[in-house]
Formats: sequence, C-alpha cells, structure tokens
Amino acid sequence: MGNMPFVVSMILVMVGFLTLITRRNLIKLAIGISIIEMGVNLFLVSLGYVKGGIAPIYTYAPPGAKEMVFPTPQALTLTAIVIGLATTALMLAFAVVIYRHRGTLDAEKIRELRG
Amino acid sequence: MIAEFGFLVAAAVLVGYVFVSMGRLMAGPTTPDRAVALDTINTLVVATMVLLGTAFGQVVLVDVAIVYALLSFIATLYIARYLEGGLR
Amino acid sequence: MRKWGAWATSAVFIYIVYLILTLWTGELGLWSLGELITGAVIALLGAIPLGNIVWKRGDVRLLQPHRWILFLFYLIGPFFFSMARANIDVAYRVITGRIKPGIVRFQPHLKTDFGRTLLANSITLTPGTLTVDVDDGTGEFYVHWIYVKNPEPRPEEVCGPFPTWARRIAE
Amino acid sequence: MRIGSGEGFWGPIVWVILALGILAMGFAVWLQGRRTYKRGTEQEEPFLSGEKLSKGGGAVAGIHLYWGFAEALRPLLSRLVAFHSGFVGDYVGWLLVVLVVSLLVVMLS
Amino acid sequence: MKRWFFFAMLLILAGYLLGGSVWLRPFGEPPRSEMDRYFIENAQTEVAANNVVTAIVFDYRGYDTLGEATVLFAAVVGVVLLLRKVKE
Amino acid sequence: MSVIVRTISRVVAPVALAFGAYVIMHGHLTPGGGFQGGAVVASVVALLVVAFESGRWKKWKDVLLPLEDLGAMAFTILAFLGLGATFFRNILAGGGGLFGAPVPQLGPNPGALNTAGTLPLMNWAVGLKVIAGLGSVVILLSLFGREDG
Amino acid sequence: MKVFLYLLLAIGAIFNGLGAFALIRFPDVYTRIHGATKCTTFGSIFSILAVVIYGFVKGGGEGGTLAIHALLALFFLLITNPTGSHALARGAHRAGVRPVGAVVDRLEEKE
Amino acid sequence: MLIHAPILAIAVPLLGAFSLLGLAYLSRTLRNIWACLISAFTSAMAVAVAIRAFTEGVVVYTLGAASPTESVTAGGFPIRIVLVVDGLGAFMGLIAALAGVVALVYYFQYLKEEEGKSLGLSLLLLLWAGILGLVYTGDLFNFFVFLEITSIAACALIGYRTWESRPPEAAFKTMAMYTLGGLLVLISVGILYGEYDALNIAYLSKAITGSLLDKLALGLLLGGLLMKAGAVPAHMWAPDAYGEAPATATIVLVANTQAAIYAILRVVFTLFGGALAAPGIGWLIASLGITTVLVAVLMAVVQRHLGRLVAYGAVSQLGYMLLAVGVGAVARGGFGEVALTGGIFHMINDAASVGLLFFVVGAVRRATGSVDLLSLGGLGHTLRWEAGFFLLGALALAGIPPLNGFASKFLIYESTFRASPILAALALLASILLLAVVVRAFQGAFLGPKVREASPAPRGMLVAMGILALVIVVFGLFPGFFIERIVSPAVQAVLTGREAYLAAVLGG
Amino acid sequence: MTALHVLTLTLVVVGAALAAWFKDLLASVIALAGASLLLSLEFYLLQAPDVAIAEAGIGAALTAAIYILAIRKTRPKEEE
Repeated sequence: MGNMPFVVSMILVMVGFLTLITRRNLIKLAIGISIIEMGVNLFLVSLGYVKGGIAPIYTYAPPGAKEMVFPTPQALTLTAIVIGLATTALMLAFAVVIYRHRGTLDAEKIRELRG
Repeated sequence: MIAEFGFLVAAAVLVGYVFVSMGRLMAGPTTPDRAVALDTINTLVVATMVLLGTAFGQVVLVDVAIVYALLSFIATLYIARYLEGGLR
Repeated sequence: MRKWGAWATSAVFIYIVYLILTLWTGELGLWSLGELITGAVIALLGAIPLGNIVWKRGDVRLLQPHRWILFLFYLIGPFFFSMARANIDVAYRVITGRIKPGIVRFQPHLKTDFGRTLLANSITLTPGTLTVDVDDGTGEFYVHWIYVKNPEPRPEEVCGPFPTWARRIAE
Repeated sequence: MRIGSGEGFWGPIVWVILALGILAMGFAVWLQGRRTYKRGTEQEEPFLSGEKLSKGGGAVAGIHLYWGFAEALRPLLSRLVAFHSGFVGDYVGWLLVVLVVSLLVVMLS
Repeated sequence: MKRWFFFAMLLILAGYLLGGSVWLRPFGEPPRSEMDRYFIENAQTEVAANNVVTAIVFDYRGYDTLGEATVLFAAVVGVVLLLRKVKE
Repeated sequence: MSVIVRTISRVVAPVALAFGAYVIMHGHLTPGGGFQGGAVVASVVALLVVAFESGRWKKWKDVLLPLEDLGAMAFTILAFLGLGATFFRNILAGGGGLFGAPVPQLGPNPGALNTAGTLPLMNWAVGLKVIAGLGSVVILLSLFGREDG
Repeated sequence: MKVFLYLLLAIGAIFNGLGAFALIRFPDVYTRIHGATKCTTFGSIFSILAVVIYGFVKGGGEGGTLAIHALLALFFLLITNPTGSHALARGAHRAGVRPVGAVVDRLEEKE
Repeated sequence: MLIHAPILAIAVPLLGAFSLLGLAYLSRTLRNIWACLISAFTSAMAVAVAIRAFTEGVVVYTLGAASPTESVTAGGFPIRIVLVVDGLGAFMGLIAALAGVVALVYYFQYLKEEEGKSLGLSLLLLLWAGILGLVYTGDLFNFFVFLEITSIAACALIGYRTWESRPPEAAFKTMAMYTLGGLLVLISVGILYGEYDALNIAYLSKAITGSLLDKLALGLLLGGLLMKAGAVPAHMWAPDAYGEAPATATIVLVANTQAAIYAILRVVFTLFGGALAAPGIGWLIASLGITTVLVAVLMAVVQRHLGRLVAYGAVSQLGYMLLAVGVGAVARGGFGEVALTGGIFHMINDAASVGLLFFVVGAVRRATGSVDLLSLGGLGHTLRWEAGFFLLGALALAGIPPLNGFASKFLIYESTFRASPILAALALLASILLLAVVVRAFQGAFLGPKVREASPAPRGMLVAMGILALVIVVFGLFPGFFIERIVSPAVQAVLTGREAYLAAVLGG
Repeated sequence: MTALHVLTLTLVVVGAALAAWFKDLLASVIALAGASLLLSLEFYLLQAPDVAIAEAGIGAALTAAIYILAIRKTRPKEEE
C-alpha cells in the first residue's frame, strides 16, 4: 500500500502502451495516449504529496496545519494536462481527416506509407 | 463541533458506491446503460468532493465540486446527443 | 429594443451569480469594491455573446420577485415531499422488483419553455415517472411510468398538482 | 586549410587542384574530337552492333538503374521492406524495443 | 510472432517501471525539499499571491506557461489548418 | 435537443460563464487560474454547440480565432514588460498601486483581490486564449464535413 | 448538533447507496435512470445539506463561503441531474432501446 | 539589449507567430514584411548569442529574476528557469538560424496563398522558436515543454497538404511517436524531480549519484530521444514525415531532429556526465547509429518516390551523427574528440545538403505535380538550375571529396576506425551505396529524354537553394576555418565544459 | 484516508482498463471520461485542487466532447 499511487500511475502507463500495440483503430490509439498521459499526470502529482499536508493555498487555510503539499509538481501537471489536450485535439483532427480520405480508421488498412 | 471524521466516513461510503456503479459501467449491455452509470458516478463524486472539502477543513476545495457539477452535465449531453443521432 | 433587454437581463443574471460566489470576500459590507467593479465588467462583457441566446421574448417576466418566492416555497414544500416519496417508492421497487413500465402521453397545457422545463424536471424527480420526450409543437409530454395504472392518464394521475404549480410559477 | 584527425589529414586545396587538372585533361580530350561531326546525320545514333534502335526506346528510367544489384540483394531487401510495415502499432512496438534495449544497456553498464 | 515479441518488451518495461516506482521512495515522505520549501515560504512575500501554485505557474516558472500557451496555439492553428475547407 | 435541455442550457450557460470568470479572476486566491477558468468557459461554448442547432457557430469561430491571437499576444507582451529587469519579471508585485498591494497578513488570510502584480492580468490573457482556442477547436470539429461549415 | 449532522449524513449515504443498487437491480435503461437520478439527487441533497448546516454554524467568512458554495453545487446538481437523465432517456429511445416489458409505448407509436 | 539576446531569440518569433495571423487579416504584404523582420531579428540574436558564447564562455540568463545573472538563491539552489548557452547550444542555435532563414526565403514563393499560407508561416515560426528554445534551455521540464512545441508544430506542418491522402497519415504516425517520446521524457523528469527536488540541469548534474533510479531515468530519456533522433528500429516515422512534409518545412524538421541529437549529447555528457560516464552507453548509441546508416541506405535503394528516397538518405546521415556521438561517448577524449568534431560538424553539413535536396524535390513537385521516379525523367532540359543544385547536394550527401560532406565524414571514419574497424568499414560501405542511390535518383529525375513540360522555380526559391549551395561549397573548401571557429568550441563544451557549465549556473 | 486512496486508485485503474478494453468506441470514451473523473477525485485527495479543476474541466468535459465529435465524424465501431 505504501507506494500505491506510483504503482498505479505506472500501471496506467502500461495499460496505455498495451492499447497502443494491440488495438488498430486510430481513435483507440488516441485513447491509449490519453491513458498514458493520465498515468504520467498522476505520477507527477503524487510525487509532491506530503503526509498530512494541506493544499498550497493560504486563503482560508486551516490555522493549525503543519505542512503544505509541494506546489511545483502541481504546476508542472497543469502544463502537462493542457499539452495533453492539445495533442489529443490534433490527433483527432488527423484521424478525422484520414477518415475523410480513406473511409476507414483501421490502422492495418492505412498503410500507404510503407517500404 | 468536530464532525470532520463523520464527513470523511460518509465520503468513503460514497466512494464505495462508485464501485457498484462501475460494475454497471462494465456490464451494461447497451451504451445508454453505461452513460447512466457515468451520470451516477458524477453525482456521487460531486457529493464526495463537497464532503471531503469539509472534512479537510479547506473551504477553497469546494470550488472543484461546483466545476464538476457544471461540467459533467456537458459530457452527458454530448453522449445523449450522440445517441439520438445528432452532431453530424 | 428587445435585444437591449435581453442583453441587460443576462448581464444582471451573471452579476447576481458572481456576487453570490464572492460573498464574504471583502470589507465593503459583504463585498469589496474591487469585486463589485470586476463583477460588473464581467457581466457587461459576458452578456455580449450570451445576449441573444439566453433570453427569449417574455422571459423577463421570470424576474418578478413573487415568482421566485413561489419557486422557493414550491421547492421546499410539495416538491421536497414528493421527492422523499419517490425515494421510498424506488426503495420499494428495488426490494420487491414489482414494475409494470410503459411510456404514456399526456397534455398538461403549458405554453412557455420554462414552464415545460420546470414540469419535466419535477416529473423526473418525483415518484415513478421520467420524462422521455416533449413535443416541441403541441407540448405533449411522453413519460416513462414505472407502474402504469392507466394507459391514457390525465395529468393529475401522473404528476399530481405539478402542472398547476408550474403554471403559477412560470407563466 | 587542412583538418587533421590525429592520424591523417584532409586538405581540400589539393583536391581542387586535382579537379581542375582533370577538367583540363577533359578539355584536351574534347579538343581531339573530329571536325567532321555533324548534327542530324547518322553519326548521332548509337552504335549497337549495327542494329537500328527503335524510336524512343533508348532511355532507362531511374527506377531500373541497379536492377541487378537490387535483384541480388532481394532476400535482404524484401525483408527490410516488410520490416517497414507502415502500421502504427509496429512503430510503437519498435519504440518499446529501443526503450528496453537502452534501459538494459544503461542498467548493465 | 512480432506481437508476442512486443509483449515481452512491454513486460520488461513494466518490470522496470514498477520496480522503479516501488523503490522510488515512500509515498508522502520526500527526502529533500529545498526548492518547494522556498516556494511555500516566499510566495506570499515575493509575489503577493495566496495561491502558491498560481505563483509558480505565472511567476517562478512563467516561461513554461508561455511554452504551454504556445503549444495550445500551435494545436489550434494545426486544427484550423487541417479542418479548413480546401478548394479541390 | 429537446426544449428542456435547451432551456436548462440557457440557464446554465450564464451561470457557468460567471463561475469561469470567478475562477479566472480569483486565480491568485483560490484554486484556479487562467487555464481552469478558460476550460470552464470553453465548455460553455461546447454546451451551446451541443444544445443549439444553429448556423451561427461559423460566425463565432471567425470571432474566436482572432481573440486567441489577442490573448497570446497579451500574455507575451505582459512577459515583455519585465524586460527592464528580466523577461517575465513581475514588475507590479509589491509595488503598491492597483495590483501591487501586499497580502493582508502572512500565513492564512481571507485574501484580497488587488494583490499579486501581473498575475491577474496574465490570468486573464491566458484565460482569453484558452477560451478562444478550445472553443474554436470544438466548433471546428463540429462543423467539419457539414455543408454549411 | 453533531448527532443531527450525523443523521443527515447517514440519510444521504443510505439514499445514494439506494441509487447505486437500483442501477444494478433494475432490468432496463429507463428504470435504471429512475433509480439513479432520484436516489442520488435526493441523497446528495442531504449530504450537502449537512455541509451547509456545518458551515452556517461555524460562521464567519470561512463557514459562510463554505455554505454558499456548497449550496451552489447543490443547486447545480438539482437543475442539471434531471435534465441529463431526460436527455439520456430521449437519446436511448431514439437509439432504439425499448423499455423491457412495456405495457404501452406511446412514443414509439408516434415515431 | 544584447544581454537579453537569448530570450529575445525565442520570444520574438513566438510573438511574431502570434501576431502574424492577426496581421494577415489586414494585408498580406505587411505580413510578409513582418515575417522577414522577425526572422532577421531572430537570426541576428542567435548570432549575437553565439558570438558571446564563443568568446566569453557560458551565457546564463535567469527568467524573472531581478537581474539576468542571478540564477541561484541564497541557499545555493536555482529556483527559476535558466537559459544556458554554451558552445554546443550556440552552435545548434546557428544551425537553427540558418535553417529558419533559408526556409522562410523559400517559403514565400513555394506555397500558394489559398492553401493557408499564413497558418503555415505561423507554424514555421513556432517550430523555429521551439528549436531555439530547446537548445538554449537549462531546465529539464522546460526542455519537455519545448519538445512538445516542436512536436506539435512539426506535425501540423507535416499534415499541411490535407487535400492529399498521404500527409495526414504521416502526420498521425509522427504525432503518435513524438507524443510517446515526450511522455517518456516527462516520466524521466518526474523520477529525477522526485529524487532530488530540482529541475535545473546543472543542479541535477551535481546531485546525481548514479543510483538505480538515475539509471532508469537515463534509460527512459535515452529511449525517447533516440526515437526522436531517428535511430533504427524506431526511425520509421522519419521517412514518412520528411517525405510528405512540404519541402520548406523539411529543413526545419531536420534541424528539429538534430536538436534531439543535441539533447542526447546534453544528457549523456552534461546531465549524467559526472556519475554515469560508462562506455556502454556510447557503444549502444554507436551500434544504433551504424544500424541506422545501413538500414536507411538499403531502404533508399528500393524507393521509387523521390521525396522518400531523399528522406532515407537524410535518415542515414542522422545515423552517421549518432555513430559519431556514440564513439565520442565511448572515448571521451583522444579519438573521441575527433569523432565529436566530425559529428557536430556533420550536423550543419547535413542540414545544408539535405535541405538543398528537399528544396529541389519541392521544386520538382511544384513544377510537375509528381515525385514518382517512374513518371519523372528529363527534367534537366527545363529545370537547369535545379538539376545542378540536386547534383551538388547529392554529391555532398554522399561525401564526395571537395564538398563539405566529405570533410566531416572523413573525421567520423578515422575516429570510428580507431574505436572499431568493422564499424568504419560498414560506414564506408554505406557511403558508397548512398552515392549509388543518389546518382540513380539524379539520373531518373533529370537525365534522359524530355517527357513533359515543367516550369522552372521562381527566383525566391532559387535564392534559397543558392544560399545552401554556397554553404556546401564554402564549408567544403574551408573546413579548417569553420572547425576552428565554431565547431571546436562546441566540442570543447561537450567534452570538458561540464564544470564550466555547472559553475556558470550554480556559481563558484 | 488510506482506504479512500486505495478505493479511488483502484477505480481509476478499472476505468482506464475498461477504456482500453471496450470495442465500442463510445463506451470506451465513456469509460475514459469516468476514469478521468475519478483521477480528478484522486488529485483532490492528493490536495491538488488546481489540478483537479483542470482535470475536471479539460479531462472530463472537453476531452469527452472532442472525442465524441470525432467519433461522430467517423465510424462508431472498431472494426475487426
């Protein structure tokens, strides 16, 4: 139980990779990448947790609190989340355009660029 | 006036209920079933967030629950609109 | 003129919500001067895109205060009571499994959008019924009834006094 | 103007002089050409054992150059072409291979 | 065949990552905290912001935020580029 | 969508807009900031797109895209303001004036709006950018492949 | 006071659980929507009401803000939850999911 | 002004990219002038930074501090983001400046207005700024952010020709690979942060002890970056991307890939140079490099798509660079220095020759609408200048003596021979094969009877090609001059500059 | 507290696995939205409200919307 958030984040990364190498639908691949992003975000945030800490906000903070959670990983994760959204949007746009041309989303059939 | 622990326990119970809804999400024979499960999870999580914000003694955390109550609605609407064949 | 009215109404609405959110944040009474000013600016700017979406003609009537008082009374009184009844009902059905579902139709004779919406949401949250569809033109309600007593019901059989309340509050 | 590698060195000036020399030789060879050459006569046509070539059949498309070479290496090349399958899952899989190899090497070194 | 090879690679990677996450450090007990301690203690005096995360996002590490806004901008431009109407 | 969803959307949209503005405005006091509030307001755009079938989204897109440029430029220019010292220097913080007030008291406090220097301005710039960017992404995706898009 | 809060929390937990179990127990989409929407909304009202009362009793800027924001969350739940359910039910019917064992289906007749 | 040069080189093109779209609504001429101004300013700033870095040593710029040099707090640890430009970073900045300027010059007459020229121009500037930020930064997370900027801008540019079916496909594949590489880098950053509570490269480099977790982080970083650098077997995105991108973007894409090689150098020599300086990493990179060279050249033999053929040639050049980096990491001094000299010098040579080839391919595509070698032929009759440029670039790519490709490859062969003769022999063999391949491409496209009419490229495109040809010839004729002035400081920064880097950032 | 963490993390993993497992793309997106929502709850438990808001707004609402739009523009089923 001790390191469960770290382990879970790595499991999420693994699930995402598994999706990527077993599934063939392009949108499913985007979903796999989203899952990996979720895992990485969880990893970053749980790095900054301090036992018994409170959120790093001074507004109406409970007066008796001892410690605050580390704020840096949260800032990094914010950036990573927005980057993930940008990536997802662009990949889905690509998928839609590819569907427009080929009429399919099967990655086994979208292999004009090979050899 | 120390009821924080009670809030924590109630939140834990609600998270336990999410498991049950997750079972419906897993098993649901049709897509609307899954969407209903998602809707239920949304409501439960909003309640959990409000309770936990109180349990932690931090007022500012409740804002997250408001955001969630507002935005889960939008995801539900998109699913419903998809189901009825719109968004073409 | 109508456009200006819609714009002003949505601005007021946004302003009220903003002020509720920032209660107890300042020294000037309940609000600080900065909050009041920023709220006003946000309301004025935010009403521009929402102006001709949010409010329709005639909706301004909804801002009359006696309707709000009625609405609150309705919320706490009959609505809450039937909601409690609904939950007992669901518990009963969960335990016994006695259901006889069906989708029935009835005509509550409501005209405005807000009235229909209020009735539909009340129906959804009260015993044994769930609004599935509303005909845009005629205003007929299609309601999923968990225990159908009568395939051609009158409104009172399905939802009790709610159409009256909805008419009183929103029309 | 020379760069050394510890063992040898490379000076482009010598090569430039060499190239100029070769050009000069080529010019000298070109000067030896026959004066009787004329455009538009049978002198222009390629000599292939006295046979007449059919019109327009003289060009070799770029794709056909080194045909024999590619044919000799066909087992290797066909395997390489199959390796570049163009399937996204394979791309990711090979990325995993690189990752695991680098992890193994880094751990062992 | 190839797929099983990839699975094996994924298993090795999983071993590495799970091992790394177990051996990283106990959850919730960071060994060193110089930088974050500095942020928590000085955000109110240097930046005058109550929310330390926002102080980091927009002041201490504002350059990252610029980069991140750039990413979003690039993505939106890319989407506009892709989904625009092209005259055939 | 049905009349009920449309009506509730008409109620929810201004509320969510006000809440998003609140999240952006109080970014330096409560959780939130430019990204989060921008995402909330952008989902208002998503809500309107899904609830109202209409031809006006093309016009909205044409307005939103320049707004995104504007937000990004405002953010960069705010960063350039600090160039007297260094790029991204928070020149307004602690300097008094409109945005330069110090926090009311060190440690836990109720917070005051006019603190934190350029942070609120940057929050607004980023918020504008995120609203416009994500909103136009949703609108573009929903318009793609339609005859009127 | 404390007992009252605990009571509210317990009622909330019970009704939320009822909603979750209704989701498992009922046979088709529409009945599940019935159970899920009604019970979770009602349960959440009680859970959040506990928080609101706690905040008002605590008083001051902190407690007041807590209560107001919790109330706002409750309000949003109250207006969005039934609407979402309605939209889902309508979508499900349009997608071709029919109520199991229905004695009457007027909507299908209309379509 | 000049003290702010490192950040101005990044922020000004970003601002330019943001403002371009708004300006394009007003007037296209204004937009073009503005883009030219921005690019001129940016490259001037890059040159200024490079001059400062070459003469004064490491340039440090702290963002958001009271003064640019105040990079650490009283406790002795850096808290703000730092830009650090040493010899290597300055050199990469020069490459990026060259690539960006040439691409812009080529751009204006290459693409048509109705195809979304403003958007492409904006993306090009973003990509350029991303590469500059990537090579100038001194902070690991910031490195990841700029990696993502380059990924997204590059992929959007690859999919520029949406009306054809192949570019979106290539862009999707590239996007998936780039995103995964970026996420691996992010995991690695997280591990390092969790161990040492720092994100600054210099501080981390001082703190790293070489534990198992550090090795894990190094492995993940190397995996992601090797993918981005196009190492076999994870190279498959590269020919897709290079072959399908519009020609003007390709040179910047090549610079982007070289920035990944820069990052490998930075990671291996600076970040982990103290605690984890094992030769095994060098052998790994060198063997991947030689595999890349061989596989890419053999694949180029069977191509019939001109752009893809040149793309495989470009990938093989990346293999040479990886080989040199690997040999340098094996030896770290002695012949390793020679190898690094060759590898780093090869970066700029490669950018010039590959860029020239792709420009010609772009001109051919513009003139004939096709790049299939089966249907091309005899273009030399009409596209005279292009034919000459293609021959020049091809010979430089293959490493024919008086041109610049040979000068750097010579150093790579010599040093590789001392590390392992087999590697050197294989590299030489691959070079010969490459010559055969490009000769075939030249013959197929430009020689033979005239099969179709083609309009020559407009003057702007020719000017861009001419700049690159000039670079090729000058760098080939005077290699010693350039190695002494710009390459050797970079090599010294890699090999022995770690202490100076740490001292410049951390003080003392 | 620990029990809450364990419950939420298990739920996140289950949601992500379901998102990876479903053949129907819409169900997959629903599971992804659920996982995202529970991840947001986990961020909340880890005392990161900023990230929780961002994940709620972006991960649950906007990402789901974009995915559903993209599915609608293409084919709803994953073909085998």
